[in-house]
Amino acid sequence: MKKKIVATLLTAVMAASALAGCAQKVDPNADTAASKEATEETTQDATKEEAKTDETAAPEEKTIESCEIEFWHGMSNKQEEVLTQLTDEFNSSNEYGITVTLVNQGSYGDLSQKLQAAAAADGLPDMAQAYNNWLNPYIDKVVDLSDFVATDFDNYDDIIEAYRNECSEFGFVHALPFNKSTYVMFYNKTVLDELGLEAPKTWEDLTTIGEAYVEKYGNAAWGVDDLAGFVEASLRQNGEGYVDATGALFNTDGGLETMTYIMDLYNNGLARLVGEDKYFSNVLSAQAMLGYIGSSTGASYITADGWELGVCPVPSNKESAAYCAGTNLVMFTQDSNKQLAAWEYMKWLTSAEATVTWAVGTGYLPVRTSAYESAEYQEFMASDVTATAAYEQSDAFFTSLASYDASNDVRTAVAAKMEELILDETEPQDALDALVEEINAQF
Amino acid sequence: MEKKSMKGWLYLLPALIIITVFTLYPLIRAFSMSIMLDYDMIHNTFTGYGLENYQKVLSDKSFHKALGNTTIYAVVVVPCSIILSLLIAAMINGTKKTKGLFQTIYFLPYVTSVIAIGIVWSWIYNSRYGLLNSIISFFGFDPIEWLNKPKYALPALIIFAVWKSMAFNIMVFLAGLQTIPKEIYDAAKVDSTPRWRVFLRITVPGIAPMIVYSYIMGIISAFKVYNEVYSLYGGKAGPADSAITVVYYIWKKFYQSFKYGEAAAAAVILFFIILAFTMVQKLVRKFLSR
Amino acid sequence: MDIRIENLTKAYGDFKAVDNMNLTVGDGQLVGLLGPSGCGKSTTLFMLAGLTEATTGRIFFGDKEVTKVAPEDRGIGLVFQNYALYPHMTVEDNIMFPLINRKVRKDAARQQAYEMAKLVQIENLLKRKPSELSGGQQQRVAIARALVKKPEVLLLDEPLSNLDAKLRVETREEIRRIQQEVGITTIFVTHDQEEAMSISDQIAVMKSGVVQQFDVPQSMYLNPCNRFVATFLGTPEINIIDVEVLGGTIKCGDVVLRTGVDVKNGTYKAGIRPESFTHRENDHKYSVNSVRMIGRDLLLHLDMAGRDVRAITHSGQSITTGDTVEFSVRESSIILFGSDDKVIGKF
Amino acid sequence: MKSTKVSNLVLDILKFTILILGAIITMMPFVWMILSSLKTSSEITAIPPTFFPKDPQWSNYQEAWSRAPFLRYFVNTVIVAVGSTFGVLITTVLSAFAFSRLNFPGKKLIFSLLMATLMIPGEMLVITNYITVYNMKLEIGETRIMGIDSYGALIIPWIASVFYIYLLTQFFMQVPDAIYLAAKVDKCSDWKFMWKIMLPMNKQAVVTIGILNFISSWNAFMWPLLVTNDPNMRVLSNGLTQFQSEAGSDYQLIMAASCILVMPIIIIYLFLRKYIIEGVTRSGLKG
Repeated sequence: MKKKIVATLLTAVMAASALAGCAQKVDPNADTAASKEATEETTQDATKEEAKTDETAAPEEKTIESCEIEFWHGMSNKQEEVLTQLTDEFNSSNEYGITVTLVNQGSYGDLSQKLQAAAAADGLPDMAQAYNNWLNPYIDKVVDLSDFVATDFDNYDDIIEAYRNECSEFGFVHALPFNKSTYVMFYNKTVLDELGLEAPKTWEDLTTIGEAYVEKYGNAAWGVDDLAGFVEASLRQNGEGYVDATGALFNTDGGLETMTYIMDLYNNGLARLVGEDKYFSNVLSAQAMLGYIGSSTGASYITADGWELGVCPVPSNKESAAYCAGTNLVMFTQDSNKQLAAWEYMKWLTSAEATVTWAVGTGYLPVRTSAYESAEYQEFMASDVTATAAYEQSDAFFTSLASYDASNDVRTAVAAKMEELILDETEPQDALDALVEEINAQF
Repeated sequence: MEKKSMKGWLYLLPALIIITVFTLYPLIRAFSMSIMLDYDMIHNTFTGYGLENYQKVLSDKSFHKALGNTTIYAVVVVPCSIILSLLIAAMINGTKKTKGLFQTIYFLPYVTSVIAIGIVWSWIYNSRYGLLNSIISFFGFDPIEWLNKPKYALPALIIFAVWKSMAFNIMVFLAGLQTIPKEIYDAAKVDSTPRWRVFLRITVPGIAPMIVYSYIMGIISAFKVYNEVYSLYGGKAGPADSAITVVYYIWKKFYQSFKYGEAAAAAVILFFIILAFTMVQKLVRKFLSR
Repeated sequence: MDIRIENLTKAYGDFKAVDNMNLTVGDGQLVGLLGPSGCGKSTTLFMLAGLTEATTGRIFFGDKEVTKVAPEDRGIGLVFQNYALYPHMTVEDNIMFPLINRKVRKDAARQQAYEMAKLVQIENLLKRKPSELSGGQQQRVAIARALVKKPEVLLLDEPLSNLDAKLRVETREEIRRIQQEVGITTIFVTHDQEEAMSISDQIAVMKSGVVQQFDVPQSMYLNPCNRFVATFLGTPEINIIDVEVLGGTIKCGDVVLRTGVDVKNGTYKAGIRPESFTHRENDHKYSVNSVRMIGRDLLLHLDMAGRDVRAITHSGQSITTGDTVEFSVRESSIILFGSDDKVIGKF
Repeated sequence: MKSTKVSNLVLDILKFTILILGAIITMMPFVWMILSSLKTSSEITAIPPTFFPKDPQWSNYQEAWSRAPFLRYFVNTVIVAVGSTFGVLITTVLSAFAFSRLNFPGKKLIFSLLMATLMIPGEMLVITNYITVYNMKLEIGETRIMGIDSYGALIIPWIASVFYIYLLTQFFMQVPDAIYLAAKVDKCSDWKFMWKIMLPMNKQAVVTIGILNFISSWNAFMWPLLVTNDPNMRVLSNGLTQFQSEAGSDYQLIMAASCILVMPIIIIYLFLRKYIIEGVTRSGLKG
């Protein structure tokens, strides 16, 4: 009976693949061009022409029929409250009768999986919140906003430069920045004062302060929430490149210097992995460490009772580089009228007024430099150390390149590899070689 | 049995329709995806047929690690869980007044939210104040960093998984134990059978079909382990991906690297491994029953 | 090994399944516990087996008190109503199982099992599974399993109830033969009075937990101690009629049944066995309501003062419905019951 | 005679200690869940976390309940759980009866094929099923039966499970053939035999499957989130995402919400529990 089962299953596989094969349309140009990049170019030009024709057709005075825009997002509790408030304000105030419906798709993981499923089923929403490395497989379904930005956006240069770069990574403006955060150094100011030391500004400070703390308290001083981001930031702080479509760029002396700095922090017991404690915010709240580099949005999860929380920019070296994170607003709808309506909403969300309300309400960062300088935000910064620290390093913002295919893999591979190297207490040179090899293996 | 008739198919029809549409069709698509090169699920395009996906997956060392972890996991968790569940189910079935109470308690893990289980077990495993280490140090061993050190990742996962999978097995065995007529236990008593022999020669053979069921279902779900890793390590695959499992590997290939063909190939390889393990059981049973 | 039961009671709350029972079974005797369902006979058996705990009272096997002893230590063999064979074991394994538990070596156990199988004539079924056997065969396996460990006492719980009529007669003879051959003290529970009377040395008739009478079948049939025992034994059933005693004559309606009886005047219940009617000239004429052929006898339904009465006569005669027959009642075969249903005397 | 008495006592004591010890370890997460639902967030994330809350925060429940339309979620979850359980029971009983009792060509083949479908991880199939459901729009009047945001999409894919068919087949096979043949003899149709004899005889197995399926569809998280956009169609477990964000989670609220989620299951379970333990009514047949 057993042999019969295996036989039947094998025949099922062969029959099915033949059946499924012809059922799907074999994409002719995918065959001939053979390379993935090629397909991407051809589809992009197509969407660009399409957008242009809309532009010229619609006269200067825009007429948008009232319509409903579906916006998929992954915001929850406090952030969802503020987003709903801004959206209601838009729905009531816009003169075209546009109503934006917010659809909460759970965590970022769930949102990315759902976008992928919707893309496969040709059922993408009108608009969504997305990281760049989610978009690689269906970038051809993203609406090109270059013309919208060129003709119908007040002062695009007011947007923080790092965000502008991130939003045009795919060769055209594919998004507008939305919930941006940066990695800052949270530390126990009381303990630092007791040690009679200042907040760390350079790599050396980290080492000296760390040694003083370890000597006095015994457990490791520093920690990092996102290892991959920390490695990229440290390389940039040492004037080195990180990774691009060709592979790892830091197999250089500068790269070795950076790896030595990082590995020494861990091998000498100055820094530790989060391991079983899951979030450093818990460890810092329990005063079991001196400080850690984490996302500015994590500030609300630190409870500083009995000590004062200090926040400062990420310590730098030759240059300063602050790792940014956060998603952008992306448009999918192919209906020209809805595109205009969605654009109105995107403009509203990135307007100076809305971005300040958003930043003050959620702890994310304003997307415009003018917003930083606005009176309301300056007053907010006076009372919020995290915002101040983020602002101080805003000129050094950078985001990790995500437009090459293996970007998602590199991000998780580097994090896992670094953990392994740290747990094995590897020597810097071996660590560098292993990391470079691991990154290149992802291509 | 009366002559062969088509009536059986009529009874199967409702289930068959649903299973064909929502399980068989996707399964066939997965099989076909596995031999399509550069398959892009979003645009439903591919560049030809071949076995490159299988070669890539079979040569990928993290797949080897995943397969190694998963096989050790399945080979250890399933038997342990069955033996422990059998003992506890038999004990519960033996009690009179407190049977309902114990049956309810041992069923609780099945209804507790996965998040709560994950948090509590990461507390049990904590190297400094965890319950497990306090027991270990009570017996004079030095504490183990269960969740931090890669080499303890798999043992920690296995202990957690045995605990989690017992609730279902106990329930199935308790249901099975009720099918054994009470007189048989009286007859055994009259034949002055020692309790361990009652367990081995009457209780166990009495619910042999349930044990086989739990074994096969255990193997299938053990090889598809993913949620346990997710809830114990909070989304990560253990320290430095040391507790990566095949389904975790498939999930990453599918939803992170967008390499659908390779994910499908890994799934097909897993399929044949599970098939082999479940068929081994039939050979063992034939051997035992001779 | 004789069995002594002393004021044994089993109560579930205030319902007494067995009520203050006293019984002694001689060594090597086969005693039938007879009674309608729910009379406590099985409960008594299970108390003897130790599977049910007695509420009060004591049980002795020989001179050893076993009331509180666990079943496995009482040296008893028990055959269940539906045999309770181990379904997944072959017949041989079933029979060997008690021996294995007594640490008998495998080959010796196999040999003893074979002997016992031969005794109950199922030696050709050793490799089969219980589900493949007929009711009768399973029943014998159960007996073999009970006897193989050479118990001191054999207990059978309605062993024949699941067999068809013909097999039932055969098997009860088998049980009797095996019991005699092994010479083991046996108690078996049944609700079939014919079965009990045919193979028991002594019968204990029970009703709602109380032993009505404990006697040899023959004398219990002829002189039952009360109306219940009288009606329970004998097929076709004894006639119970209302009679009036006036000046030494027993009359049922206008029919004179017996004269010259020294019994206080009054109305009584009387029991007359169908076979007590004999043909005698110019005695009272009874008209025949119906006739039924049962094997070697004829069952007549007669009209006695308006009441239907059963009589048995040999089947040679040609009697049809509507005829009249002259019958009289044999000497000392009218059983008079007092108001408390106890037997006053036989006339 | 004395020895067995003593060893039995020791065995009993050993048995109860193991059972009680096991019970404590098994209950721990459940007890911790309930206790944590009354803690403050700092108590939960403290290192080492406190076991008993200093002063119970009943407000957690109130805040958790207010964070999402849990009443609407509750109604949806009941509809989905009851719907899918009802569907599963019907398809499972029919299929298990076919596999255990009826003789038809290709029986072994189709059973092996169904078993094979279990051997592919669900993560591989979910996107294909999403596409299938997405393209299955079916509206009668203005209520949507199938397609995204419909009860059909939430229930129908789950009303057949090879997992339960295989389990119930095992139970149906326990019923001796003699009973089936006896019923056949007095001209009882397969259909009547299944409902009148097979089902009542395996009542507690069917109830066990009903409870298991009810619980798994009650706790389903991924599929309901995938096939619904409209918040009015979401289920209880989707409500939990309200308390998580990428930087951290309000564990005390998650625990409170989880307790709200689990209470109905516990109540239904306690109500049906006696069916599971109650012995199977053995027919008069022997062997």
